Amino acid sequence: MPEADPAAGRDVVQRVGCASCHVFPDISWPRGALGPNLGDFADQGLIGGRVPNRPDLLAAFVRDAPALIPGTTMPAMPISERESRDVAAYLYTLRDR
Amino acid sequence: MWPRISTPSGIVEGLAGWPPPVLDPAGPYAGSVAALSWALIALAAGIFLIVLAALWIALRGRERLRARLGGERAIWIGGVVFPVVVLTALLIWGLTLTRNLSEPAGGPELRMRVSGEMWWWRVSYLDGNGRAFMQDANELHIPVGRTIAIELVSPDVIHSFWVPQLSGKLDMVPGRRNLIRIQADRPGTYAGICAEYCGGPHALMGFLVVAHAPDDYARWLAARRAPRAAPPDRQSARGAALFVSAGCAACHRIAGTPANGQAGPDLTHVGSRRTLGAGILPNNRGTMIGWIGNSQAIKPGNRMPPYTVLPGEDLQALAAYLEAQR
Amino acid sequence: MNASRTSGAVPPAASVSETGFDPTLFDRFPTSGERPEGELGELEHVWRAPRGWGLLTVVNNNYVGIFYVGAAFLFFLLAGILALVMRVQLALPLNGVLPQETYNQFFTMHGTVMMFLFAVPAVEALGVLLLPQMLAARDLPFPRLSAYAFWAYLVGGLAFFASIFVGLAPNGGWFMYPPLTSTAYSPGINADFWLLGIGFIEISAIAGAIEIIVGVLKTRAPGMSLDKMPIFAWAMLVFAGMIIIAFPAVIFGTLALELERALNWPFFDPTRGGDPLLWQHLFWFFGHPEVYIIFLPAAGLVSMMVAALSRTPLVGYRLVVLALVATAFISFGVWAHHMFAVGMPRLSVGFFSAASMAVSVPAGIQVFAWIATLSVGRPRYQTPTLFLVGGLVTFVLGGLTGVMVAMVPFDWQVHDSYFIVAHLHYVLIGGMVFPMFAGFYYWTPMMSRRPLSERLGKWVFWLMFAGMQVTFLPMHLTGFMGMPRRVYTYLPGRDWEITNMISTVGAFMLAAGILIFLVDLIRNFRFAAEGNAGNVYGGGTLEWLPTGLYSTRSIPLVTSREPLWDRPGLSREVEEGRYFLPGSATGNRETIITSPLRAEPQYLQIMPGPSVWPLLSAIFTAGFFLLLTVQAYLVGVVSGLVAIWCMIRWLWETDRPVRPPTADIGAGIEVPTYVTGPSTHGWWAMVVLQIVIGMIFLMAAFSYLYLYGVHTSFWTAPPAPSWLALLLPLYGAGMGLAWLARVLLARRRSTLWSPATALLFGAASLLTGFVLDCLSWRWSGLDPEASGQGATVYGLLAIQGFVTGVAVLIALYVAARNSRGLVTRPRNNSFDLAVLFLIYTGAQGVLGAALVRLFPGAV
Amino acid sequence: MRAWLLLLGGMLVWTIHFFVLYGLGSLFGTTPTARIGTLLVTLACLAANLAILVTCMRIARTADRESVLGWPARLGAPVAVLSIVSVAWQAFPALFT
Repeated sequence: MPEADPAAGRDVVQRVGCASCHVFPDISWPRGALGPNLGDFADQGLIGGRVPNRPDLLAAFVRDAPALIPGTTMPAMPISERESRDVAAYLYTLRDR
Repeated sequence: MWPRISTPSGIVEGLAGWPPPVLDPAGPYAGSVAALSWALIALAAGIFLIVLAALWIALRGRERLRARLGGERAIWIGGVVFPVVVLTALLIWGLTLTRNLSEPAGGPELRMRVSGEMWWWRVSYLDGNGRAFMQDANELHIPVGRTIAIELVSPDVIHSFWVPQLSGKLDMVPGRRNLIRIQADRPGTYAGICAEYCGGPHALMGFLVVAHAPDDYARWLAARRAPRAAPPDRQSARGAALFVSAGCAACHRIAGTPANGQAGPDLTHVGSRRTLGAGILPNNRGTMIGWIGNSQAIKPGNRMPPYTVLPGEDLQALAAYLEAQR
Repeated sequence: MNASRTSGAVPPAASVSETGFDPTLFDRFPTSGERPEGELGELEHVWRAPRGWGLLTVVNNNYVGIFYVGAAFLFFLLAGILALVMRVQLALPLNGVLPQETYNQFFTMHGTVMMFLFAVPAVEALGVLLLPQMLAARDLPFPRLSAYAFWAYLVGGLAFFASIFVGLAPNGGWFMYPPLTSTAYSPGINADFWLLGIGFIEISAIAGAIEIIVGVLKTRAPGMSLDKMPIFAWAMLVFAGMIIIAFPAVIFGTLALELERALNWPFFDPTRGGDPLLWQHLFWFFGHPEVYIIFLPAAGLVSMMVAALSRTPLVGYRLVVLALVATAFISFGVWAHHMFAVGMPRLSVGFFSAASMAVSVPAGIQVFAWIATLSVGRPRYQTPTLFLVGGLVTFVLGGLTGVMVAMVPFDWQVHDSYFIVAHLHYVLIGGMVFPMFAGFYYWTPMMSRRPLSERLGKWVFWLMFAGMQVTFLPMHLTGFMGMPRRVYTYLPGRDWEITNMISTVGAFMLAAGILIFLVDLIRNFRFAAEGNAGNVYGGGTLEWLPTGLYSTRSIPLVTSREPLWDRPGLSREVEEGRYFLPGSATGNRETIITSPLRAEPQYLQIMPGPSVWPLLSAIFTAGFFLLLTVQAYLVGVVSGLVAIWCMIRWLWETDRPVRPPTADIGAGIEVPTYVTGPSTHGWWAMVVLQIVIGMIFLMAAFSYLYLYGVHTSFWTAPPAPSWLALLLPLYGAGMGLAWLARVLLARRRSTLWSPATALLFGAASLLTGFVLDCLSWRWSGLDPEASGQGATVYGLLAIQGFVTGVAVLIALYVAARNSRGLVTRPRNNSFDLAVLFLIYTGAQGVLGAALVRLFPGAV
Repeated sequence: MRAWLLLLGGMLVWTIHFFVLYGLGSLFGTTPTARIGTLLVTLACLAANLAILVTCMRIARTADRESVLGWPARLGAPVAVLSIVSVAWQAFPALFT
């Protein structure tokens, strides 16, 4: 993603506590068990099992998931649009090795 | 790994490592101890250097100096006379300070009660008669410039109440009632933590003290006491119903509703808290859902069971409802 | 000559004799003339060690001592590995190396193993290894007891440690505060494993302490008066005395906690009139002296090595002894400085603050005595010197932070924070671990054909020293930054991650140093009691005499503190048999028993040789506790009974008078070979044991009074005081009959059975008294589960019951010996000791029964 | 026995003083009773220490170096000195706060 910083995205993930629902490979605590493990997120075809895994959609999804997928457990998160792009960039660094 | 370590995570505001909180007091009770600490550090450093110098002389020094050190007289001076003089002075200082710290600073004190429980803090605001007029958890709001006398109790095991910037620590011992005084002289958020090992997730038992300027405090208190509105939207209303039907109310209380459980933290004002899980997570809808859904993955061993069976919409509704409890 | 008669007399100030022994007899040494052929051969034959599997039955201090040191060092390594894993977990915030529950077990085990299975046994082991050599005794006075203590410790310690591999290790922190450790909050058997592990170290520490007290006071080489004792012997004497007073507190504490866990007796439950702080008082009344129990022997080693390496006598010997003695006393007045934050009244905290200041003065005296000694001599920079100086620097820093935390307001801030973690590691590593490593380098040549490597040793030192500082210096800051101890993780954002990462790096440096030490040990350590590398560092004390398994060929006459320096020919003369006991006088293992103040020869002690019974006793004792812990009660009880049987078998062979009744211990000085009464080593040991039991009783009585003071409202009326009219005569009769038995034994007219019968009736009377005592409480309606009063009253009764049981067993044992004609007349040691024990039992019964009925009832 | 009393006398006095003060503090807190009691006990213990010190010094001066009481007395004197300091400190909390 142009002009997005994965490292900043990781900081956002830590700050807002995404890990309280998801497992991230490089965050050792918490390792939330409610949402999907995001260890190989970059290799996934769909977001939330429904939406194509595209950068623009992902950024929108992490900011306001219910708007994109009504009924999802994932709530809207208190982050800015710029931060959502960073987060998306970070998520695309997560690949199964 | 290194570059990431110093990244401020900002999970909880009010946590600062530098300057060290013990030496960066925000009120009189911690202040006099910080002064003592600096004096002790300087004294210890001075004596340590003297001993090192003596050792240097003993091993490498000139004959004449070594002869001075090498006798019983040196032992009497260095090992008896000097320590006795220094220690007598220290003892008197320590005793005087202990007395001053265990007495009221003057002026009317506010009273609170904090109960350390496995592994969170039950907070009660007390009126003039010692009765609780407001319940909360894991967060203490105080006005600056006032002394707060806090009763410390515990219903289960021993915990210890420690806000380094506001005062030293004091244990919460089952069957006893201890009294600690704190005072903040500048507004801010001060981190506290349990300092006595209490099993399981003892490491994750933090809390915050939020000091307001007097006017802000009055406003805050008035807002807290204002009548509570009904759930603002459909989602929250659904959450309110779920709170009772899903069993949350068996352990949690929300004032003005049928929910009156006493086992877990009071959730009357949970939406306004800065943290979840006793000072460990930021408070937003996402973390709230994560916590309700499976807090065991976040704080293993805590007393709240996982609710993975609840569908996403229910979790959303509960979180929305709780977010509105301000 | 009956030595027991003369030793009791009070000597006038100007007297130069303590026992009536004529000091001019000493002028006969060294003797001249040829020693008889074959004398040395017989000595070697008598003291030879069993071979092969028989080595398990060995009791000689050379072997047991080295096993003991090795086992303690093994636990040091194991606990150190735990520490390394914990450091990895803490290197980063929110790290996931150790899950929470495992981490909690790890830090509990690290503390427990380091304190109980490493530090105390290690110094005790050094005592077993070094003391007989330093005192020129042939062995410690109760070699089989040493063997038993060692095996119980090894078997029990290993079983205890194994609990961590199955996730059953204790997790309540090494001081195990209830209520966290009571069944409500620790329902698993993890906490029971802690109580088990501590049980073993209680047994072996007490056994070792008895051994060391009697050894130091009664088996010194002739002429070695108190002022000529090696300073290490002073340190060990003080160490053992402290164990005798301190361990009973933890013995009673663990007993109470186990009774609360197993039988629901509420010693520490505030809802039923118990108090969690009672545990803290009991634990720290033991726990603080414990720190000095570890430090003082190591300080003794330092004093020895500083003098030897500086090639000059210790400056201020008298002041160092003063420091040891003063520390021993004052350290019993500082226990509550671990409790400054529990909310005690400010008078109390000030009170303990004052004592904490006082206890730091003796430490200063020792530090300056060492510096003074270094100034007089010119120490060479060998590995032990480096460890000594490094330890000194480290210890001083720990001592200074110790004075800081003795200041109550300061302690309120840093208590239970990483500042304390730093402080205690500075004191223990600087005060105990570094001196011990210095000792390893210094004394290895005494036990090994090759000394350890000086070249590797420098690496070991610098890595350990630098690692220590890098690990623990930043922790002071971590504490100031607000990090509490015993946290398995921490949140990022407070800069804790920086200091923690530094500490972790340091821990690995420290570990690297220890690893190199192991390499050095493997390459160079070759056990050899004879033909060892010898006096590499030029020490002046008796352990550097040429030795065999029998210790020295002849036992020298001691006329100064560093005999080897002051009498250059001493080694040769000793080797030629020119002093005491140049051979075996009776054909048995034997050593000279001397008087406590001036070490005048009193009699010849016949010592037991190798035996399988101490080993079996230890295994079955361990089995008893282990099986109870895993709740296999029936097998456990059987194992306990077998253990008792093994002990009786072990004792059965002892206390046999030998022919001839007197023996020549050299230069025509004749002493008896069988002596009874208060001057005997057995009598001393029994008195020390009774002090231990008395202290346990005192701790129970303190608990009773303490809980009354805290929760008076729970107290109910005791059984009518008129019960005393029944109980006191019964207890009194038991004591009287025991005393009568001793009188009867001395009278020729009494028949063979009557003294034993009197003893048996005495024991029966004590037993009846105890049973009625119990029944009176049951009938009064007080239940042990009901309240703190119930728990402490029945706790006192449990102690009385245990003592009574032992008394009955002893009476039966002596009666059995009597029936086999093993009880000599007019006096017999086994019989005397049985009488002493019965009298003690009765006295304790009287005090206990009166206390709980008259107070608070009659007040 | 006399030798041990000389040697340990100072510390025995300290022990008695300590536990009597502990008892007084536990029973009477900071009341005037406790303060007066503390003062009296402290004075008595200081006097006892002085007596031990004087005895030790006298014996140390006159006795033969190799006599039974000589060295214990020489050690007992500084023990008593240390005890005087410690006893005085021990009384500070009750007397001055």
